Amino acid sequence: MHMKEFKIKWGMVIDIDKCTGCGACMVACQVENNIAPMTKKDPYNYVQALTKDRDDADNKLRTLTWMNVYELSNGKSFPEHEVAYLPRPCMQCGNPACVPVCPVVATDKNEEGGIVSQIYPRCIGCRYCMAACPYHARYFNWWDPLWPEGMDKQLSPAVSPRPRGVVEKCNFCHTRYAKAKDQARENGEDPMNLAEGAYVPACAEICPSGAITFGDLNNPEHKVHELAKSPHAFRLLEKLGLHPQVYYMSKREWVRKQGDNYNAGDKH
Amino acid sequence: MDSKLFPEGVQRCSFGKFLIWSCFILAFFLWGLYAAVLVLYNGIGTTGLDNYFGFGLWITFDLAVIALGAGAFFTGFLKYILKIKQLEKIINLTVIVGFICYSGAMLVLTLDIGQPGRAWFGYWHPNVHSMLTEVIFCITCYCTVLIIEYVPLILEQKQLNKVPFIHALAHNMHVNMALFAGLGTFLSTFHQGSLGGMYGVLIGRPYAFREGFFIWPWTFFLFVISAVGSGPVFTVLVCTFMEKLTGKKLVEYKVKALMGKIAGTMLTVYVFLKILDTWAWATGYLPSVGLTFDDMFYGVAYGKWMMFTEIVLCGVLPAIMLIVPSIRNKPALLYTAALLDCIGVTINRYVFTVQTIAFPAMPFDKWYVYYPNWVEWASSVMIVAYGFLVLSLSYRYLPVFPQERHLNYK
Amino acid sequence: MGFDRRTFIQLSVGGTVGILFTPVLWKALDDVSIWTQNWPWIPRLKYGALEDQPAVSKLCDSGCAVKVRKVAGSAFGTEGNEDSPLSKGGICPICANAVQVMRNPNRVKGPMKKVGEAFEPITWEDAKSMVADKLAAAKGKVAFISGDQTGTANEVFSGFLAGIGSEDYLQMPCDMQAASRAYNGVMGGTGQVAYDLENSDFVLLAGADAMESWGPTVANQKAFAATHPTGEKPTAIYMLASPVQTRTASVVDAWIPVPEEGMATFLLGVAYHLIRAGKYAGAADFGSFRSMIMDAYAPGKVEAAIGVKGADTAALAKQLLAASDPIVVPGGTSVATATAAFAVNMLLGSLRKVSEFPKVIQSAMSTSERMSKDLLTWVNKGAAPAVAMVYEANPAYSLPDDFKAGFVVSFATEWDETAAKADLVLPNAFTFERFDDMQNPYGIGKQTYSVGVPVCRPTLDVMASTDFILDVAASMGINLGFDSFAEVIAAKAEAVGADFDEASGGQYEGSYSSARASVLGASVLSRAAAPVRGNGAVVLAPYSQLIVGSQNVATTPNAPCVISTNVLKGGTLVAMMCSATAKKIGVSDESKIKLSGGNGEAAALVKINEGVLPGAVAVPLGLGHTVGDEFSKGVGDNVYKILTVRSEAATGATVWTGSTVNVAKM
Amino acid sequence: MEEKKSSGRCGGVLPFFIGFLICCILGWVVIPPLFYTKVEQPVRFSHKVHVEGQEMDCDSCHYFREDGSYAGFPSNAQCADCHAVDDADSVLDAIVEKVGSKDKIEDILKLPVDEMPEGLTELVQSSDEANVKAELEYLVKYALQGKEVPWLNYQYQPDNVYFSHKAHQDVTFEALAEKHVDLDGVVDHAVLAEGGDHNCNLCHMKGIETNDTPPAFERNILSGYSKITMKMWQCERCHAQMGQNNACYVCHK
Repeated sequence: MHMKEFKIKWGMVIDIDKCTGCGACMVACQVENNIAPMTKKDPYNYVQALTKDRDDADNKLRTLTWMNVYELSNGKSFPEHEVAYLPRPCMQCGNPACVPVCPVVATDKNEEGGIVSQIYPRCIGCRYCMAACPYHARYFNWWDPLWPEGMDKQLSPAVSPRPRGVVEKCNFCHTRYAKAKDQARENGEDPMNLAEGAYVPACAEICPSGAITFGDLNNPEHKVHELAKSPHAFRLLEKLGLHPQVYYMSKREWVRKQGDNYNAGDKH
Repeated sequence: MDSKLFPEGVQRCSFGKFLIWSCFILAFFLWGLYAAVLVLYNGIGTTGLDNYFGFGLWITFDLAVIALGAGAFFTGFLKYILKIKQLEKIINLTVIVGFICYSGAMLVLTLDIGQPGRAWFGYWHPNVHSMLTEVIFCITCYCTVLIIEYVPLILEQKQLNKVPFIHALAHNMHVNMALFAGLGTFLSTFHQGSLGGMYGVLIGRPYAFREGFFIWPWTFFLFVISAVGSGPVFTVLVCTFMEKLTGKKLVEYKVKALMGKIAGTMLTVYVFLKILDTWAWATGYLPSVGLTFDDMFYGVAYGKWMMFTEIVLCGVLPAIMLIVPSIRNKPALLYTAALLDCIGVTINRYVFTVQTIAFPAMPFDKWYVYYPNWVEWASSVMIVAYGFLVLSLSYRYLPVFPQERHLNYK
Repeated sequence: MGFDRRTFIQLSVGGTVGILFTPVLWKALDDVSIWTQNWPWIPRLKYGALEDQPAVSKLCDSGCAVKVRKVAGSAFGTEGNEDSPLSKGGICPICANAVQVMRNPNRVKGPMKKVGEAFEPITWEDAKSMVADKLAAAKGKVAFISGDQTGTANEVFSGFLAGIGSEDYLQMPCDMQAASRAYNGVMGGTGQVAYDLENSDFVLLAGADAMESWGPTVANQKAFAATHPTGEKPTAIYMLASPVQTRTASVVDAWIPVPEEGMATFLLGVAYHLIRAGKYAGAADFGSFRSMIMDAYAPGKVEAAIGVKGADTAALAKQLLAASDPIVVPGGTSVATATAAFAVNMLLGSLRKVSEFPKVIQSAMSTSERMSKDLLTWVNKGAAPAVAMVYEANPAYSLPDDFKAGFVVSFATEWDETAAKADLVLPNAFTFERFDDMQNPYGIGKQTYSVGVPVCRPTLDVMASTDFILDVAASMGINLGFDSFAEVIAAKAEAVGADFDEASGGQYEGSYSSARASVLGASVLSRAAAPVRGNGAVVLAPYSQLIVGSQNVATTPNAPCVISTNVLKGGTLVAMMCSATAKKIGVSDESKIKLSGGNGEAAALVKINEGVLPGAVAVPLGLGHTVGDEFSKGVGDNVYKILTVRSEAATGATVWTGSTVNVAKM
Repeated sequence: MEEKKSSGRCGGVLPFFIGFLICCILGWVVIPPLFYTKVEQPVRFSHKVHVEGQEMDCDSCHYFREDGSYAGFPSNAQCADCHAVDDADSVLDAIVEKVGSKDKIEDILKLPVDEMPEGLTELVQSSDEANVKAELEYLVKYALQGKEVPWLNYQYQPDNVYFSHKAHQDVTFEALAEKHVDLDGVVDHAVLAEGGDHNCNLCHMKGIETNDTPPAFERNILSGYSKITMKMWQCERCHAQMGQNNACYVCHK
């Protein structure tokens, strides 16, 4: 599998030592991307009323959490126990497992910037890409989106609402990228050379503890360029060779060790 | 009352009896239909699937029936291409079984995809790199081929066949059947393989990922061989089941034994390769991604016992039983071996579908256990019921078994 | 030849082929697939000019400075406000969902009065006269309960209360109150204690879950982020002493397991080493403080009392001494803990304060006056006012003990337990629909003032409670000096010296001054600092997460799928404990238990978490609402109701530290 | 047998072709129009009156915002520059007085102009009857009630499409010409031949800018799209030839 190379490679460096797991990023993500709150009842569907309720958030395997915060534990017992939080957006892999498997080219990695696209109107909902992604970054619309009455009065204009039966995932708030490019054009700047901060996804923007740094991994003027090379930086499941564009960093070795599998005895 | 429609010179149960039987099957079918309607109207949320288990019972069911339906193309291949005369006595049945399996699988698939209205995108916007595209192509094409192979059988129905045009048509189709058989073999081999390839290419899923030859991972070939190693004996089982049900002899035992022998040979090859593959995977690939063989299994649901049942109890054992003539020629043992064989291939499809995605690749993630809910079961049962109906009707009105007459009423 | 079967077949075959040669089928197929892309029941987007309007969101306890994101003039989300010292671009999880809360169908649609068991809508005019009459009849037996810690609204209400001759202005229990009573009461200081996290190089969080639920969480997190630049060496050390490894514990440089009820003892144990190292504080009672520490808080005694090793306190003291600008931050409602922490800060010479902003309504209470009265003591003394008014608070839910009143007026924006109990519900305009402000949110390091103006037009029949009270006051002939709250805010902004305009609000940043306390509170501490525990099987270690909600705000619409299964699982709350505790009480992971204590019981699932102090059970606050929308109602159980309230010796503060519960398997 | 066959041969062909023909006619002529319904614009807005009559420029209503986004349809606020409604409430009250109920405000339009309240008629600026009618409609239905006009977009694109006018503003006729772009089936030849300094006609309806009565919007009954909604292949063709990326996220959201 050859890897497409891009002049621009949008990426994140997430400092796990700074993430408090507060969840603001997950909420901001849902608001930005028009992810409806999970409601049990569907007042518009009478057939639904005949059968079991839709899922509410109790069913964590049915949620739409493009950005998902995992809790890590060092497994030691009191008082040596330590805990850490790991936010997991889509890794925007350089060599995505999901893209080549899609039978209808609903997902692709072909735009400058290296963001893996997901086109809802093309997706037929076979869920093969979900089976392919080891990060569980892909989510399926098990039910039609349904906002409590009045809450959909104004949705975010940035993202089209998805019908049930299609797969969706984090796309680094791609419309913000498009808008940043338009802004650059308006200002007479080069849309292909955005300054740091001109384009920032909702999660990185809102994070109160500044755990998420976002930028162009290929651009030396962007912080992530250097951060990604830090000795404390690592990527999830690097051994599988998916080459994520999302990096993590932690000074704690036990955290770094949980970024990949080392059971076969080889050293980190 | 419908005796005029029966095949030449055979007897069938009374219409009333047949009606009762049909209604009995129909009951199951309707139950499944209700489930199917729910799925199409409310969405797949009604099933037991979730974001961790995007594939489940349905896909397992599909893969299993497609594998077991392989009897059709392989027997066809042997009869029409390799001209093994013997097989014509059972070829009709293999075609019908194949047709049922494939059409059934396609019905399940339309339920399984979230947007059935876009099913045709697979043709209009194909991604040539995707194994699934290949599957979509081949399955749909091969299903058409099976219909073409099934049609002449229908045309040979006693009354229809009286119409000269139809008679001629049926005749001509028979003449050219070799062509379709060949085409079918080609298509079928490919998608059987592609189904295996689907899992083999999953670089993110250590349980399934395999190296391979050119663009085809090893699972590609393993799936083909395991299919031909089990398809024929499945037909044998179906045939035997019908004999028990109708109390008639439909196919002489030597044919069944022959089918057993064919399957046995393929199965032996398969088991040998499967063991090699598993070994290479466990000692070569897994360590290279920092994993051990033990990491791949968990609790009872995903325990090692399943793998050993698949490879030893339902692989090695039936293989031996089928290739050793003295065993193969004892009906009871042949059927046991056939049964084990089919169970084995089903388990194989199950673990590749479910265990593959159940394995938590991220160390801080955990195993989840997947339970299909009644909707998935019902809709699968619907397909089985559908198969029973088609088979019952075909048996009652079509000349499926050329030998039936002289085997029963000399 | 006639029209026989064959002709028919030919005809239809021809037809089929014919139709295939026309676009009809293909077009239909295409349109169907396009139809599936735009199903009529999937909402359409509305487009227009995008704009961000600065506003204050007072949903979370400390309040967030946000920008409301709008398209074509209608709001759809919030984002941080880089220009605000409180936000610096960040928001808390509650305020991140603020617009969805504003559009929540659970909002109170208009003024309602209780008739029998049900509510009936009434007009604002009737409501005003009704309230006026009730108040006139009450003859000063009126109480006002406020959950707003920072707003000038409090001046309007307390001024009004004074006008009708009552002093029962009660603040919901909060850390700010404990700190205020410790500093302004026990220690005889004036002003509000400030914690300059931004510039401290050593921060000891003594029970203050600073990055999750204590004080201005966003500002705290930003301060932490600034001192821990990504990819560089930290410029400050953060430590957390608490019974539970909270979210804060996951990022601090060290976590010291200390029981909540033992926090004062722990701090005095630290003070012991400081004094031994020759630290001195210029306070009248330093001598008695010193001798108290020396004989009652020697390492051995401390370890015996709370199980923290002398070596650890010594090491900690060493780091405090080594630091150039250390600070100790107390958490919880215990006045003793706050006093102890401030004493330590005085020894370290790092106790700071911000002075209050001038009042604009002269008859109103100052912040410290507001904080001086203890709500639960008042309740438990059997107070029964004729009229009680509740603003930005949900006492019926979040007070361990119920309060009684002849006639309850609730200014709730959303239906909650208190509103459901009230006789009159007068929906307050949502925080984006009204003028509001935040003065010196407790925990901030320097004087800070933020004003928010209405950025959204109300869609419901609501009214800013401040304006309502001003109208009522006018009708009762009480002159507060203003006709509308907009004027109050303008005056306040001017008094503060903030750059304010009616369109975009405004803000002011001042500085801190070093605090002067006359005493260290030795006499109080000697009686109040010792840990007190109930006699139940295990100690409760309640914790808060904003994503679950706050005292006042229930779980927001987008929050449920964010809440961890270590907090809530399958609708049941999760009780975390270490394996030792689980062993002791004979439970294991996933086992269903019932916790009984205080005035009630709570069902819970056991979750083994080695980050919980042995003998303690960590349970989340903020669940188990009985009134509200589907996201909070009937989800989990209300932990406030199993807390045991006691009156702290010497300080008289009502606290629930050391609450214990009995555990029964279910 | 023999005879049957022969008759089969000759008789077989005719009905086949009859069937073929009928369906071809149905499929090409009769059915296609049934896919669309005609919908009129909410208000009969006349570009002619505004452009020629009032000599307004395009960008007084259609312009780029500071953030680079494009203001396609004017909002009431913009219309108010000329069609100002200072005291909407009193006018509304006057109307209500006439029609008797708040819910029947729009009934005022049924009355002859001279019976309408003074406050309303004096707001009208145009003279000839048709325009007066249109203007009254706009005032009563939208301006006075503070509702935005739900204009129908002939080039309607669904929510899943992100189209940047900014990125296309420099696609001039010259640029297309020198790149020898073949836009067969994408852009009307006449438009290309004509050229001009505004490139709007490349995608937007030709001649709309001077049109007096806006043409009906032809809505697809199944998909809801406009009949002239540009399809993906059309965008892609131009992109490809102009050397622009055709990646999914260039246009989708």
